[in-house]
Amino acid sequence: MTVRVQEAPFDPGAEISAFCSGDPGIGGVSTFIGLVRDMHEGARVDAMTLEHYPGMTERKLEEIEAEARRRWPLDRTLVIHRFGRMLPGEPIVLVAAASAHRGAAIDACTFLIDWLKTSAPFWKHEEGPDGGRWVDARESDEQARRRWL
Amino acid sequence: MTVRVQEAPFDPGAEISAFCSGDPGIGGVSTFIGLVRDMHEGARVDAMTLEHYPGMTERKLEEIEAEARRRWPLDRTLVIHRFGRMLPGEPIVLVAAASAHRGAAIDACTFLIDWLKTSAPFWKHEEGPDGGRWVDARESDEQARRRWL
Amino acid sequence: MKIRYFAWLRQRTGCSQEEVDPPPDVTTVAALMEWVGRRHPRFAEACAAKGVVRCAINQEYVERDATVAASDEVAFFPPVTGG
Amino acid sequence: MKIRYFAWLRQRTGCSQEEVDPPPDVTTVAALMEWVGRRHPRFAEACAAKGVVRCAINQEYVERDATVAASDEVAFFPPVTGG
Repeated sequence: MTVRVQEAPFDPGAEISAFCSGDPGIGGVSTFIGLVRDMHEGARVDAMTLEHYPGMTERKLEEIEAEARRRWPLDRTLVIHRFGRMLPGEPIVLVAAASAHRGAAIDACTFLIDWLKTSAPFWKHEEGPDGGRWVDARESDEQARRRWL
Repeated sequence: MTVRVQEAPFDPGAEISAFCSGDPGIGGVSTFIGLVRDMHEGARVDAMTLEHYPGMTERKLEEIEAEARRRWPLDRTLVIHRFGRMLPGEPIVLVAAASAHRGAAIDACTFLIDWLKTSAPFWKHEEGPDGGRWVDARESDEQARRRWL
Repeated sequence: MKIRYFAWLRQRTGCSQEEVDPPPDVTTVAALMEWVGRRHPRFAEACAAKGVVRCAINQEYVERDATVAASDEVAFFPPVTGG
Repeated sequence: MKIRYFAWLRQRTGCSQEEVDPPPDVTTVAALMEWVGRRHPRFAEACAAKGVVRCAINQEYVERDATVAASDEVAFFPPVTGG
């Protein structure tokens, strides 16, 4: 059970290889990686800055992870989320869940990212050719969260 | 769009890092990794050998991947499946799907592994303290497949 | 009382956090938002739009009717957009 | 006609593949399974258990009523367990 909130870039592959290793009871690992896109709603994105609420962010991510572990029999969970400025193509977030069976791993991973999207205090600010703009919350993210209520 | 059926071990992290790189249009990558467990239905597993049907395996995996790409707007897909003898903790299979948005990536990845489990011609043979045994197909895998019909 | 502002609400108040001492009748989030709106007119504008300003007290999400105390850390921010 | 056997069906026939020349009235998978069962009694036992023997012709899954031809590659195997 690990939560990391960091400004530094991370290598999703290296994290996932470590996550998969060392426990032969794990039969399935499900992961999701969110990356900075170079386009958003038809506009070019040159860079993105993620603002967050230090302290509350960690607290919320730990709550989300604890909730996933209450709901599914998980051997391991991992959440890494960056803040600060990043460029298109860079990973923003990695969530991973490991279980003896794939159903639990997949559902827990989907739950983690859906729940994180709507409750971890992060705010995206994009820079593009017309200057900067704050990204609006999406109704589809709220809908994805409600699947788990 | 890549399918690899191979006897050699692979490093899931290295594969995933490469899969995530080089296309800043990708916003979300969903992956599933299946690993050899050291226990199965209460019995110790010392090693597992995957038999397959060369030729038909590749054909079926390519069909599965093509079907995923028909159903969701995917930028990339990847399926790596090993055959031959492997030890607990070793990765057996990696599936990955990349899309602009996370919903498509997650659904496609889940579809790929559910469909693969029930239609790619592989057969697991486990070695344990009481000798070898062929793994039975699971009804839950059929149920997982039927979600996508 | 410490108040923190995030994202574009921070840009509207012009500060990321401030120590304030609201009058004793400011006991709820709703009352505090009104009071803060008088200090920062552009914050009041944002509050007029429904569902746009979220609040946390001591790093837990709360609704408008939650009670605020002088020792609290209160935060105002728009809907979250991480992940 | 080439017939391939996989997993524990292969162990029952004792061979992974064989070239066979069934009589002309063997035109369906069902008829071929009966005919193969006479060559390999332990294959016939497996066929008696419902839903256990799957068939592919030229690497496509088929049902019992599918037509087989002399030029086909036919495969028999138990339900798949990969992934």
